[in-house]
Amino acid sequence: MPEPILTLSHLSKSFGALKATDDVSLDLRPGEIHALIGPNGAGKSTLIKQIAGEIRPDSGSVTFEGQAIDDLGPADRARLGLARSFQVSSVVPGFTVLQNVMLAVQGASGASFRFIRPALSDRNLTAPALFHIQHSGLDGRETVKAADLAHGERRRLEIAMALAMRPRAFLLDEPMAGMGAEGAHDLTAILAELKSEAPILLVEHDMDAVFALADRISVLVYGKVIATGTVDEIRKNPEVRRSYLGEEA
Amino acid sequence: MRLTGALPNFVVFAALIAVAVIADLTGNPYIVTLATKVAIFGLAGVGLNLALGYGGLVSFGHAAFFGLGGYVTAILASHAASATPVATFPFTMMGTNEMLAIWPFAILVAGFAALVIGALSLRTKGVYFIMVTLAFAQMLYYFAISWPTYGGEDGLSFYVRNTFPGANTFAPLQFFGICATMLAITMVLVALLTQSRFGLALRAAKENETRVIASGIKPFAIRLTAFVLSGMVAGLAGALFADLNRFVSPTMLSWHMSGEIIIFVILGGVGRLAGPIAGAAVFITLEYLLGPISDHWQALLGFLLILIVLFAPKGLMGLALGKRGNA
Amino acid sequence: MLLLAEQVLNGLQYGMMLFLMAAGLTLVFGVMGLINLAHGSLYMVGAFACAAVAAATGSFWLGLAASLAAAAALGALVEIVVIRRLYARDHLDQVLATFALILVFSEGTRWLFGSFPLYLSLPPVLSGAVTLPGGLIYPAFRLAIIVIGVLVALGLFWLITRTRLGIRIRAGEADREMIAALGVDIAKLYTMVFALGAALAGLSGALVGSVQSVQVGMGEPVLILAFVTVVIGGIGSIKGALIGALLVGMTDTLGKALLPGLFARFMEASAATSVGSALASMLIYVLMALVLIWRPTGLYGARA
Amino acid sequence: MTALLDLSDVTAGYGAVQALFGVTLALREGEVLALMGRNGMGKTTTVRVIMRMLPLTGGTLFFDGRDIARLSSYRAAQAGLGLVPEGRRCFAPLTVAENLSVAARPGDWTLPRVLELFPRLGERMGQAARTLSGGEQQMLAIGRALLTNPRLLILDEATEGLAPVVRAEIWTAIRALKGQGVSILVIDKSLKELGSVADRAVILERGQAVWQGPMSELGEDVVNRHLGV
Amino acid sequence: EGVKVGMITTLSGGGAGLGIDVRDGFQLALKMAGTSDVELIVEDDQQKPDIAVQIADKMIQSDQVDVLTGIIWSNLAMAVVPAAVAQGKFYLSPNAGPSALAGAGCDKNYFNVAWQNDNLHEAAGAYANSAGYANSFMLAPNYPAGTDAIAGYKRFYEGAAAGEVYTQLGQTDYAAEIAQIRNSGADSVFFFLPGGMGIAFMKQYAESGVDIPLVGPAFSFDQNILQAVGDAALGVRNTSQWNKDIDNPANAAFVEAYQAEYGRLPSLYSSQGYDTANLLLSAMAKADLKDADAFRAALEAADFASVRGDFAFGPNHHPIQDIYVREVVKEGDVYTNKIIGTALEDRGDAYAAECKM
Ligand SMILES: Nc1ncnc2c1ncn2[C@@H]1O[C@H](COP(=O)(O)OP(=O)(O)OP(=O)(O)O)[C@@H](O)[C@H]1O
Ligand SMILES: Nc1ncnc2c1ncn2[C@@H]1O[C@H](COP(=O)(O)OP(=O)(O)OP(=O)(O)O)[C@@H](O)[C@H]1O
Ligand SMILES: [Mg+2]
Ligand SMILES: [Mg+2]
Repeated sequence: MPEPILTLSHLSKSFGALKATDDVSLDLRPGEIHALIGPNGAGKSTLIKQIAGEIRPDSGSVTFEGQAIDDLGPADRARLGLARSFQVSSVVPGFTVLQNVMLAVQGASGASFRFIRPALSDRNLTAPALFHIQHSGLDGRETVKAADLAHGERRRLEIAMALAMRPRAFLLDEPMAGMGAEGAHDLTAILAELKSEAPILLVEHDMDAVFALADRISVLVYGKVIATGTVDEIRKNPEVRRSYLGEEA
Repeated sequence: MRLTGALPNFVVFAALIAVAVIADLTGNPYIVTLATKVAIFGLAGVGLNLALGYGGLVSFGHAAFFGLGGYVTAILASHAASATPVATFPFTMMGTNEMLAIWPFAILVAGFAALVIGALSLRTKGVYFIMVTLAFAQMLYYFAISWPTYGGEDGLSFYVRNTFPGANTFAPLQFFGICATMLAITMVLVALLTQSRFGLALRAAKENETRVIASGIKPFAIRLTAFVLSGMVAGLAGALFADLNRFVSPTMLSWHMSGEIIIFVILGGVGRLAGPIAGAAVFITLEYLLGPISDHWQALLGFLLILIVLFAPKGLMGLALGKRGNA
Repeated sequence: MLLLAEQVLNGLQYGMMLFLMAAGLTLVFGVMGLINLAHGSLYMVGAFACAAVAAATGSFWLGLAASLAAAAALGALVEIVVIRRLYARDHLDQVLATFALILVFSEGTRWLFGSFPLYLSLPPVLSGAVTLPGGLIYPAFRLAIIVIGVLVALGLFWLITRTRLGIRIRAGEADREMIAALGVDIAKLYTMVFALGAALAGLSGALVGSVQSVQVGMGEPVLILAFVTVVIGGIGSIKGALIGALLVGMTDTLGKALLPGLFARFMEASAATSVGSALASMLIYVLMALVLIWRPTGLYGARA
Repeated sequence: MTALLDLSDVTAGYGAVQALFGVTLALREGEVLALMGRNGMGKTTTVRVIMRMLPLTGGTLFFDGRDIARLSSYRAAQAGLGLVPEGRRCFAPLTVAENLSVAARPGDWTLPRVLELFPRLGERMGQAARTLSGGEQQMLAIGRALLTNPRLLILDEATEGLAPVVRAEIWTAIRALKGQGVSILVIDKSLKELGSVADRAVILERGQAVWQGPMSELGEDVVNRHLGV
Repeated sequence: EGVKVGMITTLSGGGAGLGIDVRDGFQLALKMAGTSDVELIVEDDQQKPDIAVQIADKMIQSDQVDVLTGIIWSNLAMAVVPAAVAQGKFYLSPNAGPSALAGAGCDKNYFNVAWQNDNLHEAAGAYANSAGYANSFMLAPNYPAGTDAIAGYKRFYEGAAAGEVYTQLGQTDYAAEIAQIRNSGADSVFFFLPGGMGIAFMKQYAESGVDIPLVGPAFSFDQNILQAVGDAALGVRNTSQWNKDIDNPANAAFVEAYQAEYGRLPSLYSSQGYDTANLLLSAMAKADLKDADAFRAALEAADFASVRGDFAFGPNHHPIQDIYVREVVKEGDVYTNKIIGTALEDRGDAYAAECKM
């Protein structure tokens, strides 16, 4: 079994009396999609935020490529190669689609203190950006401001930006949401291809996508991992069916 | 695409030059002085705009940097006049009358102040940032008022304008030329800066900090850099303003001054390169034209400003440019 | 010892006065999220209205009513004609517009009332001094200000957190379009609340103006002080504004009273007074800077 | 029978960009109408026009026989339109309780009923909406709209981000609402669920209604052509 | 041939009242003289030093005025005057008299027709002695004019200091200071708090129940301010070089004409504007401005009927004049002052010796 790229050990975070994540340990291995599912408010996004460094866990630690990253801030973690997408699209509204993706490329490249050369004529930024725009089905929309995009288009932009960072691991928080049937379908294909480049920790409520994509699934309920296993194992788990899937599976 | 973006800025700048030159030719030195004032406040505004317009850092304390630039100028000049040293420790430093020697000092002092104030203030955001920067400027202001060495509230005169190689700085048009040149250089630099990678990160941080961080860029460093550069430009403007009046006083440090520069920026159009120049020009022209009409000209000015806000949502430059993108 | 007690009381009282001056701003700026630089002007309008009506009728109380009415009416007018068009805009447009309003109001007032200060004095019930338990002689109006300040604080607190109006206004601040789409006439509410904020500014103008001076420009220092108070306390929090005000009042008063003496211990007397007083004038700004560096959203402001 | 909601040849846009190029649709009292279309085709724009959040540049808009094209948003809402907007738009600094009560109007839906539908919200009453999880915010947005007791409920991707169990409950609730005679305009990506609830569907493409008809007639070819699945 | 006069003064904002009075007094004198030889240009400095400098530049460069006047505030005067006189213009000050311009920084073309800034404070000190005060509490804002005020007071005052407090410029609440006064054991309070500061202080002082007598310079007791202070000012002694009841024909004519023209009583500032104009007219009658030396000599002679009585220039072109003690009284409905004595006679100023010209 290959060494995990990302390991969470015993992460806990409370908000007042509420334990949003409660002693969570999991890992993400090269080449896999590890899906994280669970009821609303189970603590999935909170966990992503702790991995990305936006929230400090109360206890526990995160190891990334063999290095403990607990003392790093979110920007440093991103620079190390942990790219995340947001559950609620978080793009730069006043920027065009192209500029948004360029920003992601620039961030990953690490060179932001260049003052003279216009960014728009910097092929090191524009070429990868245009590639990822096309890849995410936004071609033709490069010069539209992000604020003027339809909801689903903005979701695609969110994905394009994560891809453009060419990270070592992805943290995707509900990437399918708002995409529409067609979009979800396209994205499923993209992610299936992407996982060989970098493994993906996928938070998602779209079970069709999860069951189609996931190599492993962990189920989070009230902040605790109640089960981890393959698609089939999870599908059959009665506790998961009751508290999460309902009639569906 | 870039050319159409630059053109309006060029037009505004050219118009300012034209006004000054024509006024000089037709024997209206005062109009030249007003044009100089527009250039200087325009410069301060272009500096502030770097922080405020592109970085979203609404500094209500830029008078601090403007005033420091002014005080550095006046202190060096007055010591040169009295041939006394400015400081004897750690080394003896004499005053000077050379603008080219004064400016680097003014810019450095302002930049250093901006570094300190910025590093502390940037912990806060939005209105809180407005108020902390105000607080620091007010501290300097009250200090200047009550510190007797350089005149306190009375201010400090140095009677003759500082010199510039090859120019007669006392001739209004020549002094205007110096100010306009500094303005032009700064505008070009700021234009480049805002389109650069740095500018991309800066503008992104204004609109969505979380995204910038998630992209691996630390907004604090970006913002602090912008703030310091912005303070340095304001310091240079302050140095020029001191020379325009041959006099500095704590009013240069007061919140009214900060407010005035902000008003010029907003009036001209936030985040528009030539916006502050347009804003300063219109404001100063209105002051000049309305003054003689009535003792209550400020009310008229107020009404006109309200009309401008209501009908020119993106400032004067926005009005002139119509719906086109940000220049 | 009595002196120190008196100075502490003065600090409290000054804090209450600041709270009163900032109360309208707490509502308009803190709760509605509107940067209203004309707050000081509304304060001035209240004072002038009170002075004019009190002079004409001989009754301070009628003047006080007039100050509320005049400031509220002007506030409503301003909201409908100018401010309303700016909610959807950048905050900075509000800065420019309300700055312009300062010019209009100041010169308008000067045009109506002339350039000289007006007479406005307290009614007999509030004037003179009373002896407090412990032998402290204290001006009656200062005690009155404490009482009125507490009442205003309670009223505002109740309004903002306990009434549906308050909830709606805060919702409107968060997402104006959405609250309208839920069937709330937010425009009308905003006008009302802005007018209420203006009325509070006017009220404090009349009350405070009657023990200070009623003149054009009286609103300017108030503007800055009010913003300082609201921001130290944390935007949107009435409790914060109250505590911020008391803190500023205490710091300012005790700073003035104690600093020169403190410096005199290790400095030559005249230098000590001037350094001490210079520092005392900066003190509230030092306080604000420290508070905000320590807590970037003020004492009770919402944390991100 | 006249329609409860009637759009005819509606055009609208954002500044210079036109987004709707003549949308015509009608929704009858008591009906559930599905509004479908790919990303960016104008569904939300249509909703914004109906809610009077965006002006019409042409066409007519009637609700309950009344011309509401010129009404302001709050009046349209008071006339009986209730919205669960795209992207939730909860009032971030307000608590859950405040969000729910802010615009509540008396009627069938009361706070206890909403909390029964979403027990999760009951646990979080005092918490600021800003700190809720995505799904909790979605529940809040739905609850908030229900409490205005609308005659026509508009759900713009109301099930986005909800866990499967909760999603199923929402559909159950929609059926119940329909049973009570509430009319519903629903946008959702789940064809399966829409098929079981909606009476009719309208498909938008580039700002125009390119297909409309009873849900039962929505064939695979139409879906493939216009929804791209 | 005529003389072109540029008046830079404060006509808008909170300090406008002073500038308006100076301007009105000046214009009244011109009108009464019936002369058309003086062309007067008035501009508003908004009480901002940089604006004042720019207006001065304009008046000198574009309007080519011969004489400048009008500035109210010391800091504005310091910004404008040195540069203006260096360019050979005459400057006649109707109000501000900062020490720098009276001493080392004096100039042959600078004339002050009001007072050296310390004068009224000095007179207050002298009065305190004569009133038998031996333990004064002193209060002034923390800026140069404030420190000068207390220094000026102490120049003549011989008693002890019960306390010396510098307040913040623009401060409006004086509870802390009044508490200090109450506890200081002082027998008198000297204060210099111009404008709104003084109004606020006096009202609060009156409410505080402290009854230690106040003295101060005329600025807080001027005609236009007194109405705003009301009863709180009654009985307070203050020092001034002018009052409307000074008994001389020039003053009587002035007071009457001023009321007729503007419908209000003249203020200290009105009188200073009026005297400034009359000084100018007197010099114009004697010499041609083209001949600067002759004109200067004519100004130095100060051969005009000052409304304050005897008036002469000292070696530094600052007044030598009597300074009176006034008391605030109520005449009918109007609060005003009446002279109750003379504090200093033929007082020049403390800086004349430093002036080399
Ligand atoms: N700052 C906070 N203060 C208090 N409670 C919080 C805070 N942030 C999150 N919570 C609570 O923590 C719980 C976990 O939230 P989280 O966003 O991680 O859920 P989630 O699993 O992502 O749910 P969803 O699928 O609905 O997005 C929720 O109940 C939420 O209300
Ligand atoms: N605020 C806006 N400014 C300018 N254009 C906009 C704006 N909002 C939407 N648009 C544009 O209008 C068109 C229709 O958008 P709309 O939001 O109605 O689509 P939608 O069908 O709801 O899509 P989605 O499924 O992604 O939510 C799109 O091309 C979009 O880019
Ligand atoms: Mg989540
Ligand atoms: Mg949509």
